[in-house]
Amino acid sequence: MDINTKKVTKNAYRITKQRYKTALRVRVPGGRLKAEYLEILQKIADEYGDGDLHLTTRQGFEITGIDMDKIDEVNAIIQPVIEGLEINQINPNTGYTAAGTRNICACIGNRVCPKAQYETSGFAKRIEQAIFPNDFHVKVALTGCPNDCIKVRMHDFGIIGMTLPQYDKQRCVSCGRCVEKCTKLSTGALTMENYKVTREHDKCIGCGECVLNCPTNAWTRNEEKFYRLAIMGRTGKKNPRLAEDFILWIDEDSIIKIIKNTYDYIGEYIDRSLPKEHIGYIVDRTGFIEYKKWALKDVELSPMAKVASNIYWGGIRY
Amino acid sequence: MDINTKKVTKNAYRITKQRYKTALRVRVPGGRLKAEYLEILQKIADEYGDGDLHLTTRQGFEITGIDMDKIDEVNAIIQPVIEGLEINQINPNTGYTAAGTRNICACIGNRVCPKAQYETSGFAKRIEQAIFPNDFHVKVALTGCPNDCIKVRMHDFGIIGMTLPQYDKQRCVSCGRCVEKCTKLSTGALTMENYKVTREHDKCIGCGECVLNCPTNAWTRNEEKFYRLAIMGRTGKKNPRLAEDFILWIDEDSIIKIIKNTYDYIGEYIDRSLPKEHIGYIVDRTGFIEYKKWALKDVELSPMAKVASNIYWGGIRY
Amino acid sequence: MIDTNVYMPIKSNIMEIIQHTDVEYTFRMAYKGEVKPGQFFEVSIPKYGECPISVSGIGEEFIDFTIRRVGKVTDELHKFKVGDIFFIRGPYGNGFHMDDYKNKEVIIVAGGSGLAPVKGIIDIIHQQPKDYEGFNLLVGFKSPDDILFKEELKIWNEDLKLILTVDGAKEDYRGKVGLVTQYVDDIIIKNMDNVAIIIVGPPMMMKFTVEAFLKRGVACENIWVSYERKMHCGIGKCGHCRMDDTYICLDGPVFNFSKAKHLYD
Amino acid sequence: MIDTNVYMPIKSNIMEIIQHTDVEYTFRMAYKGEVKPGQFFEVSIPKYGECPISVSGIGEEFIDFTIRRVGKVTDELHKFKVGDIFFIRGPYGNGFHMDDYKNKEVIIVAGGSGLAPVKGIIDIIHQQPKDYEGFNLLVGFKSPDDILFKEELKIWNEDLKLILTVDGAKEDYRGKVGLVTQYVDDIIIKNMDNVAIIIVGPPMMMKFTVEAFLKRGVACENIWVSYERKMHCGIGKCGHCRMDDTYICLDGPVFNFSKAKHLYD
Amino acid sequence: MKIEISKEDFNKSLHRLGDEYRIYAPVAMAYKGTFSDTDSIRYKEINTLDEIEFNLKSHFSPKEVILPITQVLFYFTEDQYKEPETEKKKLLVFLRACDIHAVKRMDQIYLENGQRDPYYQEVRDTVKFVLIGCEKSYRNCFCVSMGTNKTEDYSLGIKPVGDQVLLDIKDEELNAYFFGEEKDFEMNYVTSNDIKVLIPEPHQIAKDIAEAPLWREYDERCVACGKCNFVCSTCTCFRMQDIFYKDNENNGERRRVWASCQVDGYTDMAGGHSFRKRHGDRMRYKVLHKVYDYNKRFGYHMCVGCGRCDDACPQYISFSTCVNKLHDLGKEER
Amino acid sequence: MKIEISKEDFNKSLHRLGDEYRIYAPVAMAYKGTFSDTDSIRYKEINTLDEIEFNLKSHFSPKEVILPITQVLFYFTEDQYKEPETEKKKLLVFLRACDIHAVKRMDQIYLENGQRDPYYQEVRDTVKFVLIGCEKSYRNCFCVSMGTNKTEDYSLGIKPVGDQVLLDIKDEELNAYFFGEEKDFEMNYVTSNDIKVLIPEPHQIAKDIAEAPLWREYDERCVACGKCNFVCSTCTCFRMQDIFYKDNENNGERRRVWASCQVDGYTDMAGGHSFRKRHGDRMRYKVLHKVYDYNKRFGYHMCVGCGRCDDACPQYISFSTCVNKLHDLGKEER
Repeated sequence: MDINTKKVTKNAYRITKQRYKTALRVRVPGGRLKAEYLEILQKIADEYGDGDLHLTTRQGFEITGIDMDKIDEVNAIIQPVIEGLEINQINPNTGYTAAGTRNICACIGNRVCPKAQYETSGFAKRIEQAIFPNDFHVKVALTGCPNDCIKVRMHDFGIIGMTLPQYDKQRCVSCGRCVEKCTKLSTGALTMENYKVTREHDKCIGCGECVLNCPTNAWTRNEEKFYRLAIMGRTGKKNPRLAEDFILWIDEDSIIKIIKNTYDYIGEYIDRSLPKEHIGYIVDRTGFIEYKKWALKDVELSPMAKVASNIYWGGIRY
Repeated sequence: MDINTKKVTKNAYRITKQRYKTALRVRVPGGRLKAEYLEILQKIADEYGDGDLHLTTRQGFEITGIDMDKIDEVNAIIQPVIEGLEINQINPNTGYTAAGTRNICACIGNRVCPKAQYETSGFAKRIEQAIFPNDFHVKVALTGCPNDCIKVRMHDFGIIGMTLPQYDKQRCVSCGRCVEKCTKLSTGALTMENYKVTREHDKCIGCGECVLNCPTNAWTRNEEKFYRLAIMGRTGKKNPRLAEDFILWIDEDSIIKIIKNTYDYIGEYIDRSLPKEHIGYIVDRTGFIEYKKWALKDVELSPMAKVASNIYWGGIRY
Repeated sequence: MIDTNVYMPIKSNIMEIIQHTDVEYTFRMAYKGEVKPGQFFEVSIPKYGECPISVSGIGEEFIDFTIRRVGKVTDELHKFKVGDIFFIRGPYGNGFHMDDYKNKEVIIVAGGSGLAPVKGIIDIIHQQPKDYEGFNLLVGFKSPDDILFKEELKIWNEDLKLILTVDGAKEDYRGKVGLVTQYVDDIIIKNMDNVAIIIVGPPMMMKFTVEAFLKRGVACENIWVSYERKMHCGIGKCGHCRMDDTYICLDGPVFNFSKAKHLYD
Repeated sequence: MIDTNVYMPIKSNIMEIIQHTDVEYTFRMAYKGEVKPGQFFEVSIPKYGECPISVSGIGEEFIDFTIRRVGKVTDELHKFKVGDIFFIRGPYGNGFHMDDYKNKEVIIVAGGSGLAPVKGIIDIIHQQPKDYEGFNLLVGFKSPDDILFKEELKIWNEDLKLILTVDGAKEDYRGKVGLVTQYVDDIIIKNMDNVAIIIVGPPMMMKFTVEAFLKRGVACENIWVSYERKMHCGIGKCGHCRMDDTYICLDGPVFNFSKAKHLYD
Repeated sequence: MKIEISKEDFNKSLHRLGDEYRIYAPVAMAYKGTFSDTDSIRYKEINTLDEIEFNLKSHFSPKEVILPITQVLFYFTEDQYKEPETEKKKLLVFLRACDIHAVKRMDQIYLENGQRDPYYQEVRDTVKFVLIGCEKSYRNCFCVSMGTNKTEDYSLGIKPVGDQVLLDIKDEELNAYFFGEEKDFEMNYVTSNDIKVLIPEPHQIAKDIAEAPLWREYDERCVACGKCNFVCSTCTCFRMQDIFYKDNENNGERRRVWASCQVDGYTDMAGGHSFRKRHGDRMRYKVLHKVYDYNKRFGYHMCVGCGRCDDACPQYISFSTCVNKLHDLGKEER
Repeated sequence: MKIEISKEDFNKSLHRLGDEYRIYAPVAMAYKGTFSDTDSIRYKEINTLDEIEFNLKSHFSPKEVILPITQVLFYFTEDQYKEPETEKKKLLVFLRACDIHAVKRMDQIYLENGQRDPYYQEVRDTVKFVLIGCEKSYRNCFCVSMGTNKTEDYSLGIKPVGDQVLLDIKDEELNAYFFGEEKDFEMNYVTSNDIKVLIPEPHQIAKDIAEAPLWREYDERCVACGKCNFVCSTCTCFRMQDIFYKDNENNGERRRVWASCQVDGYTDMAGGHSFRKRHGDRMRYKVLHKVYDYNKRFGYHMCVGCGRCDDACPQYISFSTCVNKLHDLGKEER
């Protein structure tokens, strides 16, 4: 059997340890799916795979033990899932079109989680529509709040919900709960002065604990959605590192534009001699300042947005 | 309806944003499950939930939109999954016994992935058996190799597979592939000298790229399994940080013993006035040295193991 | 605004300031009007706040407030000098009905600043001892440095049966040492049915002192206490001083113990 | 070990060293035995290695190696002095059959160090020009500094039809400039059927020079080339010099172009 | 007088009323809920009928209209006390039966428990109530158990039906504003709730109820956030606050703000002593006030059964469940 | 002579043979595979039958036994050349039919293409082959297409059956070691493979085959790791290496080690020029050697169809598929 491994992996199948067996990675953008699709996954696992599934590290299912020569058949069966999850696909019944840009992950977000500032899966799908399919190796993750359950700080683009708390001092009863919670759970951006609360904007990470804990609705959320965009975090052998803040209080459209711009930047700078070069290493090569120039091209940030003038990544170096 | 939220959450149900609706978190230790269980999840989602599932950030399914007064019924239905996944449970048909210690996550490991050094799900299950059920908030993750797809460096215990490469210089043809791969993909621990390869042990992270890429099997793996144990990484509002290396070239049994010891340490030092104190913050309070004393109690490390004398965590501070 | 604003205080001149300890002073304020021992005023300094203070002395044209520095308002008050003005509204509460104690063996047990609200009663009894079958005064302070009304205590010590004790003191202290409860049994009660016991002080001191007298066989009805709670308004609105169906500011702070024993926080 | 080890080299004395450029020297080595121009030896220094070197001069009791410093062995060789010893094994390969060129119009085109393997032929023709219908020598080097065999070239220039060119030079250089291919048409060929053209040099130079002659109408059969490849063993084992079914070390390095044109890497 | 008018005409009337009245009603304020992308339904000045949230129970009660959360008592100019300007407009408040009953509880404290509160009195004198009938009982409501499901004590009853509005005008003064066809109708009110509360008779409450193990459950569960008090239509506690203006230290003000018996600091006395540190004791203090202590003092229950405390508790502690437990305890002890 | 002996007796014989022979056979070496927790099946000195992996195809061929991966040619003591000591024992190698055919290819190069290689000759003179018959064809095998599925060229044929071992002793010398009952049997060999390879006739290979677009596919796919060469039983290229000993610079050695025409550096010449930079060209160089060039020179195909190159390629490049493509190309061009 002669197999073009690059085509296989691009098609979201893996070259596994077991020769001539592959594994299909069914990605679920934003992590949310209708239960009815489980039936299809089960069918593939039982009829084509080894009956097992692995829940991937990026919110997907990896159906293991599929014979490589069954890829076309499996692609036909998985089609309703691809369609149902609104995956951008170029040719129907041929499976995934590309697997370079990884599944866009999202914590459960504000459909369920009280801490979340926005509907993460929905935003994930918007980004999905904007950037898929794409061969460049880019990882995007969205988290509803700075608790960061999805670990966006190990992604190329980490999107963290921020709320801009609104304070109605007439409603404040000086109970001090917001100050206490902000101090204990968050960054201590609130202080009580003259029985009313002062918020230090530069310290505030927009976590919303003040709103969540205010018993009188003196603290409420802004109608506008804001985000913290942290970039170029990564795991890996050489230099695992945390994503660092690029833009605070950024809006949704600007984030999408920046990610799209980043693909242009990659196209310009990627070292095509390597099997795949991750965006973080490209930025290491060109320097952040060059990246920033590309990323912010034609991006119109609101006056609220605060852009890092430079970023110095840390992390562990081996 | 009067609900003891602590009991609900301990039972692995969530207090959601939508009042009187809960969500069941079905955790899959090590991420691997038989496809047949999907049927049960689908049933719960369709009959009790809102028909949707969310793939959690820790390799589980969150079945959303369940009425809180249906918890007992759902617990009965989910029982085969709990049993099938060999979850330690105190009373059958009462759902999960505790949800404090989080699902033990694992990348797909060496059942499938060529890069993995060990069977991650199996080791995950061993740890599961040793520490569950438990209310203390501890996060453990296992990754097959230092590529760290599961992002163990954002966990309290990050277990990274390491192989101790064995070099048969008679088989080496000086093709230089191992040196090239080690330099480009890994830490550059290999150098070519007199047409044969020298490995700098302190630089070697045991990723196995040399073995994977050696065309003659001059590089092979040791039969013994080794691990890198990195500890006290975390996400969060105040100080997201990477787990730092605690012990290199550690064995499986010692890891389990250390984790168990850590629970004793938590029992001794946790601040019970807080809703839940994460282990990382306890270590912040007592200092690493005190933690280390507890963690290594009665642990018999092999001479290979290299223990950090002290750890200074970094990360971002807000 | 409506005609009478019950929250509006009146100005009062400081006539005299007596320092008891480092942190406790008695302010003698110009005041005309009927006031009973045990009643309290809301004493206020604009922009600093109000606090309920019992009257510790009552004269024709003055009232005394013995004030401990424990917060924003009282800290500020202690900067004031004779001739300065501050604001008061009151009197509030029921105070002690002297009629209840007439012709009885009166025993007053005061702990710390609890001496202030009963000082008016002591003064009355001290002035007209004949109206009472007997009078015992048992006063406790934390330490010798905390003793209030030292001058008065000297005089009372000469004229009255006074036991003065401190919870603790340096070795060279020559007075009595120990909690007031230790001295309850030293007080001679001639007729258990004709005794009137007034107990004022910190909550724990009151609780145990009451118990000590009950143990000696004194009936609830013969014990009076004065409760201190956080009274923001003094007029039954703010709710803070409520204990079950009782508002301390309206219905107290002085209670016969037969009532008080049913009050719970 | 078996009786004869073909990998075992023999010692050879350095009789003379002639420096051509900064990095190119000719070593005259003591050697007796039959050697043809175009053949090569594996020259070796223990612990440094072996490398295939063409003979650039052949005498009764010597052979010349013109060696460019390009690696471990040659770097080391260049440290050697007259009287020092190094090791050689050979000769390998077929070399040039002078019979093929007898009574023909011989044209030799050499590029850079490609002059070395043909120098033996030039010497022969130079010595016995009557045996040939004519002789043209076209030699190219990268720059004036790279010119090899300067002394010989001077002599040849007097006795033979020589075109010496360099790819590039500073403005004050007074010799010819340009690739050898530019000068191919300057060579007069009297009889296309009786011409023998020998082309040796870098792969690209050979390719285009051959093309230039073919274009002029020279038949493949009248062209000879010498190919250089990486020859580890020299004896048809190591495989590196193989081109399709041909081993350069065994079947070459000299090929008539009618054969060579079918060789592909 | 009962009439029917069109929504359009009603809005015109509202507009005219606006000259004299500030009109408050429950409004679903988008994005203002505790959780992201949720509404907060609370009282707000309105101009038209459509702004009013008729279908859902408001999260906060109308008490904040007549008893502001923060209310300045005095402005200080150096040492002078100056009362705030009197509000010139009257108030019209849309609210439900239980909330009208709750006003009676506020009146009890502010007007009748000791001296009259002049600030409250001033507002109270100008306020007129518009009853929103309840078509259905909401989750956690137990007004029927408390007898607060129905009221006649309103100036105007309103019943929107399609594009029409039925009005029951009881306050003559309002006749001048609304002109429509007379039409008889009954105001909606609920006659039963899903939640039924049995309140122990006073004698069923043991003297040592404070010691009952019942409360201990809440030590752990209650987080003492005070939401139950702040959403309650009958809680009336406040605290006083004096401040300097940061911009001019010579001036300042004295305010009162709502207080909660559940929140830390409620019982703190100068000097540091405080009572009811255990959250279960605070729960007991609150619960008994609503269904026992208040009744003992004033002869009727404080709680009106709106269930907002249950709606609001982040720990899902149910007041009604607790009262029923109290009742069961009373039965056991009988 | 064909005999049957018990495994036990066979092992005893092996033991005795061990005095004179080093015995090599394919062994499944646990944990030594490319991937973790996998075996590597390759040649190793053995003592008993049970150590031999009979059921699977070895990953590496037996060629490493007779043509060591690293082989010292000379030891240098200062400037002296010293040949290594001669190995005293003879060799007995267990292998399959295709691999025996492969030995002929090695012989061709090392003994007949130019001068004889003395190092190879020395080993070759002492080696005897034990044929392991093939019960079945393995994945990627195409020996039948290459005519290498069967051989008679062995000293001993072995066929383990249950606890017995059937032996076909062809080398008289070995008769002295094995004593059993005579029993006739046939050695196993496969008569068909799943993979069939059609090899173009020499005339079907176009002269400009190097320019065929076919190869370009491999430019991208092939990673030039050389595994196909190193596992191949017929690849024989080597390179020479001279070294100083790190411990004593005066001494050193000259070795030869296997080389691969797929790996970078294979064609590098002193001075920097190199050929076949494109991986597809290297693929072409290898493929044509196996089924065209070698045949042109020696009259039979180099490839023996063991399929190890296909087994080993990390990029799943199939040699046999490529040869078939080449064949199809030849057909098209006819």
